[in-house]
Amino acid sequence: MKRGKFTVLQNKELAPATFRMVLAGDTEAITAPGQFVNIALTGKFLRRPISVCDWNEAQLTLIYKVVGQGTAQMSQMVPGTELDLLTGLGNGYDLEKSGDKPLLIGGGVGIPPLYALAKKLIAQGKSPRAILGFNRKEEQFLTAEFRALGIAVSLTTVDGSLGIKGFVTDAMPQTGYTYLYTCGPAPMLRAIDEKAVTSGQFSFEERMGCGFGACMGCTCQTKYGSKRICREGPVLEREEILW
Amino acid sequence: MKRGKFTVLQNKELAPATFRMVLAGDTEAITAPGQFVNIALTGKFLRRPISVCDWNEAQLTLIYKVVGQGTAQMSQMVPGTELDLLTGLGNGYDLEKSGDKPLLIGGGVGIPPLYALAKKLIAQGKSPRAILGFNRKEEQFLTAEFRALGIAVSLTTVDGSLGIKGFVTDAMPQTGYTYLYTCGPAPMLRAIDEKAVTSGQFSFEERMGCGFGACMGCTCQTKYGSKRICREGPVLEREEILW
Amino acid sequence: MVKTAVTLSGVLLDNPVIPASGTFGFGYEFAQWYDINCLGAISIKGTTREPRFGNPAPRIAETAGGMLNAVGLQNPGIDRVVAEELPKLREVYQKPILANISGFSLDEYVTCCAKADASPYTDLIEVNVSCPNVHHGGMSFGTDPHMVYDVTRAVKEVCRKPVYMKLSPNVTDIVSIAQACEKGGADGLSLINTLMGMRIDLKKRAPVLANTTGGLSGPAVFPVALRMVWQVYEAVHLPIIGMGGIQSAEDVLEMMLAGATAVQVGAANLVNPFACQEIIDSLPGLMERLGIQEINEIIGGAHRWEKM
Amino acid sequence: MVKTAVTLSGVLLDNPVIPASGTFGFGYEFAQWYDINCLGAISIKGTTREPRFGNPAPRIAETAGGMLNAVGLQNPGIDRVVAEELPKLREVYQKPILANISGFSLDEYVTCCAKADASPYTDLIEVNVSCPNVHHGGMSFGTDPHMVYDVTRAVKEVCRKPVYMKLSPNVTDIVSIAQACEKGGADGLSLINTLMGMRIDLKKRAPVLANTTGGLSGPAVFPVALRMVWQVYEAVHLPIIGMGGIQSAEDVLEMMLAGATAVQVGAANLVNPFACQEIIDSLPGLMERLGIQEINEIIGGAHRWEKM
Ligand SMILES: Cc1cc2nc3c(=O)[nH]c(=O)nc-3n(C[C@H](O)[C@H](O)[C@H](O)COP(=O)(O)OP(=O)(O)OC[C@H]3O[C@@H](n4cnc5c(N)ncnc54)[C@H](O)[C@@H]3O)c2cc1C
Ligand SMILES: Cc1cc2nc3c(=O)[nH]c(=O)nc-3n(C[C@H](O)[C@H](O)[C@H](O)COP(=O)(O)OP(=O)(O)OC[C@H]3O[C@@H](n4cnc5c(N)ncnc54)[C@H](O)[C@@H]3O)c2cc1C
Ligand SMILES: Cc1cc2nc3c(=O)[nH]c(=O)nc-3n(C[C@H](O)[C@H](O)[C@H](O)COP(=O)(O)O)c2cc1C
Ligand SMILES: Cc1cc2nc3c(=O)[nH]c(=O)nc-3n(C[C@H](O)[C@H](O)[C@H](O)COP(=O)(O)O)c2cc1C
Ligand code: FES
Ligand code: FES
Repeated sequence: MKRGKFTVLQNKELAPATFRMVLAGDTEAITAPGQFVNIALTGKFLRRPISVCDWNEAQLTLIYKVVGQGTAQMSQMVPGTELDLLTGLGNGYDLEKSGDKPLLIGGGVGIPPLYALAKKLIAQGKSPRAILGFNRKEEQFLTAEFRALGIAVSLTTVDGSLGIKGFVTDAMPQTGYTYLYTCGPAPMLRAIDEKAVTSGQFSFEERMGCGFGACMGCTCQTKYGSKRICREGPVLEREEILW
Repeated sequence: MKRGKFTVLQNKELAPATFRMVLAGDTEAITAPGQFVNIALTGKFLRRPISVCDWNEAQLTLIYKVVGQGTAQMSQMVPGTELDLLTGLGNGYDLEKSGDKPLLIGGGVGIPPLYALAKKLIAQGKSPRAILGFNRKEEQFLTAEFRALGIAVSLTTVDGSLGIKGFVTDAMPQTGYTYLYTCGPAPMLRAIDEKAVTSGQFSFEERMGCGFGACMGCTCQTKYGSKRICREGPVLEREEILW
Repeated sequence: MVKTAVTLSGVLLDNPVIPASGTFGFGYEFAQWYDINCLGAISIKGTTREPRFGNPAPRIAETAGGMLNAVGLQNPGIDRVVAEELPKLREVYQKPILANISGFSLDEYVTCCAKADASPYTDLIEVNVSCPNVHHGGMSFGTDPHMVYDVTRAVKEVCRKPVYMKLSPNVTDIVSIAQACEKGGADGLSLINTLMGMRIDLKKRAPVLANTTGGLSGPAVFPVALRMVWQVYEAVHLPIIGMGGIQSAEDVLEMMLAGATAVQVGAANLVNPFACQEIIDSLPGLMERLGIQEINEIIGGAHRWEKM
Repeated sequence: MVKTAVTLSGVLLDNPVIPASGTFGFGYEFAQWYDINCLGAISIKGTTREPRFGNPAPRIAETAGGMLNAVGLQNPGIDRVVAEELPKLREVYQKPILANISGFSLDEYVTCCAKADASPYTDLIEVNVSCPNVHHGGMSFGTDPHMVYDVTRAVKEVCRKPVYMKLSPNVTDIVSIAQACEKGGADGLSLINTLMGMRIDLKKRAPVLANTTGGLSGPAVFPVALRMVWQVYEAVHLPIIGMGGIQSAEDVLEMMLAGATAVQVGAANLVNPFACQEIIDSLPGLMERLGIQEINEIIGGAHRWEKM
């Protein structure tokens, strides 16, 4: 965990109300895909938690959706804007458990953290495949980047305007994958859990006070006691989750 | 009274912690020297009242001293910054009463509004003279501009490093002026009142809620009833003031 | 077209937005900024029997997300308000007027309310039992259920127009105070007035306000106001005018979901003279985005969710 | 060199800055951010007799200039705190520790405080009679002078270490509560805990917090906290730990001028993990600029000005 100043390099609308922000700064504290940063915004008391979509030694990429005042403020930022970030927050996904053919399932703005995960898995010689779900064709983002990784990508849209009509679960195979990594809205996670045939890791969201384990604001119950989404999470093991 | 967006054209340190800010925008509501503007600042609930030092159809000049967080924030603003101002606030000085040889006395950041006043008086064919008081030489500002108007200017400094050693009252003539216009800290105003031999107008400061007459936050007692510094003031007639 | 009209005890408002007492003068001065007939209603500056200068200066201090005021009920007295200020307001404004009344004794409340009630220009009497700035009287009426009950009953006897009791948030149990008003026959409630606060000047090492303490208002108090409206709505069957930190159409709807029938906007008018107009202008669009056709339907709406 | 040391009932603090209970965990986790031995003291997470999960999520909501929390006293119970958490803290931290204790019955307070008092690692017992999130107990102890008096007396009987009662701001008359603590034998007071507030989610038309209401803290409440410290300082002869919205060295001095001997910093730690360290670092420079040589001299300083 680190606090640092970051500079906006790029802030681009990828799909309606969905933006990619590239930031330059010290990324040393980021150790695993699925971790998040917590962003201080002028005039807002609490920071905004956003998953790391991708990073290297000097830059990190976020993809966020405008849902309220804070993300609206972010969407207006021009290159050169300085931001105060806490980085390296949360546990992130555990790559060791993936097996050979892990399945990555993301819905909407749950997709971004799976991108860095896919890259790392490939680098480790694994053959991940991905199912990415959107509401409709116009809302798609990051699909080309996923395909450019050379992996199999299935798309679903609720209205059928792109890929398979329906939810991500409608594209889930009955078998053929070794492990599951997923991130997205809570009802999606739950539906996936019902259909899943392997073990896996699920990434959760919760309203946060601090984002680094100090306030007990984000605690949830698991089979193995209470866990802080910001610290022992956001990624939980399928086996421990109390739905 | 108007609300409008203004753009910072210049923001320059004239003396330690004393800045001149030139703003472009609609100045139509400004009708008299001695009026003020009320500036909205990000993250501050109340606006900051600052006297108009000078203005034309498209620009206005403010001179302000950094005394707290709001003015510190202003001092960091770069050209191009947009500000939300209420303009044309307060009564301002009444030029009609000046007589031929009005005396203008300003102390510290009470000096700025007298500059536009001097210009207007000269334009009306009057012969104003000015006494400007500072703590020490390094803190002087606007003195060259006053001299450039071609009027007699006496300077005082508390430590004697420039002009007459002492307070503005030490430079006040016993006679020879037709009217008095003054602005500065309350103790200075009071000392001037004690030495003054003509009628005159005194400009006051008070903590303000609105700056435009709505809240009764700035009311003071006068001989003729209560007056709002932001509306019936900031300029009061010598005769009505209750010291 | 969405519908924004609401009714306060028979008084029809085009929309639920009312500038709050003490932040809008006697109204007519805002006519310089915009046509004030767009307002749901106006609550005029708090009025007492005698003219009052109020507290010495400084009366204002800034706080994070809000402000303190210790104006201390400066007003020209009820007779001049009725004879001069209200007619002056009527010249530029034809919508409902709330007369906001304060007092230092039961007797003063009764006299003032009767006079306000008799004016042809008033539509509703808002009785402030909560001003925290006045040392002898104001505060104590609003913090003791028995005294609030007494004031309510006495005032109701002399008023034909609806009487709304305006309550102080500086109490352990707002519900018991609200219930005392209901028992006393109040037609409705206004809540909240300001929270008692203070600031100290570090350079002078002295309180900023000449009066030492003042009333906190502005967005900082919004969550406290919302909670009190919520609690009172659960326990009392009277219409509520909700206020405290409202700055946007979003805040209006949040307050109404908590249980308010209408709202007042206070400190926001001081930093943005167009605040009420802007809120009213953005209300229909926000309602459409949230799928609200009829604003009346959301009053107390968040309580019904809870029960689902 | 200016002097920043203060003393709380015999407990010496290098400086008056203490992270507030519930915002600093059990302390050791902040050792990852900076050397926490720079702190004046630490107030640990509120502890109860039994382990508690706390309230369901969401527990956090944002407000203008502050936040709401409805954590609901999540903690591992006093036995584990004494056996595990305090020793773990001591490994990285050698300065004073305030044990913050909550309870749902007189008996629970007594048991917990006795255990906390017996730990070699605690220096001061801070008794929270004010948590607004727990339905049966917490709130009521802190809002009734008689109950506060009973808790104070009972706890004092089992503690050798100084006992500070932590009070709720959700009361009509904070002074009468403080006086009850004094009468009960308290060594000092901590004020304030959080103000009760709420927020509503416009899209869901439901309260944001699963618990409906929560405790408001952060800069928004600073003026209310300052006012209560001021009032209590005037009426009670006990040292006060002042808190509520402190974010800067300026706020620390303002709180001390109002009457606090030391201060706690709460919500600020959550948005800036370095908050306490930064405040402590900037305190000497600010004192020099204001001509304060000895921080002790300004405690209650703004009252003395008034009397000049
Ligand atoms: C670990 C984690 C990772 C996340 N990653 C992403 C991401 O990669 N891309 C993305 O678009 N969004 C992500 N989110 C959700 C994102 O944090 C919220 O959309 C954002 O905080 C909304 O802020 P706002 O001011 O626009 O909304 P507002 O509703 O105005 O925010 C009000 C308050 O609620 C909080 N809040 C609102 N929605 C959420 C939410 N869904 N989760 C947590 N807090 C919330 C805000 O942080 C703020 O404190 C993530 C959330 C968490 C907890
Ligand atoms: C009519 C009028 C004209 C003024 N003209 C000038 C000018 O031309 N140049 C200049 O440098 N200053 C002027 N001032 C003073 C200026 O308004 C304050 O210095 C400024 O508001 C301080 O803000 P701050 O945030 O830096 O200080 P802080 O002390 O942090 O401000 C806290 C609060 O106190 C208020 N406040 C603090 N000092 C004053 C003060 N002296 N008068 C009124 N409110 C105050 C602030 O507005 C704010 O609400 C004028 C004041 C008034 C009332
Ligand atoms: C400057 C000022 C003056 C006020 N005067 C009165 C008053 O005379 N009578 C009254 O009932 N309330 C008065 N109030 C309280 C407001 O009407 C309102 O209840 C309170 O400010 C909360 O709303 P807000 O947060 O939107 O300002 C005053 C508030 C302010 C800021
Ligand atoms: C997340 C959170 C948890 C808290 N938990 C406790 C607690 O367990 N015991 C307690 O006495 N106070 C608790 N408090 C109250 C704080 O200690 C403090 O009194 C209050 O937040 C005011 O200070 P602040 O405005 O600086 O946050 C908690 C506050 C927050 C924000
Ligand atoms: S958000 Fe504070 S502990 Fe998780
Ligand atoms: S500042 Fe509001 S009336 Fe003058």
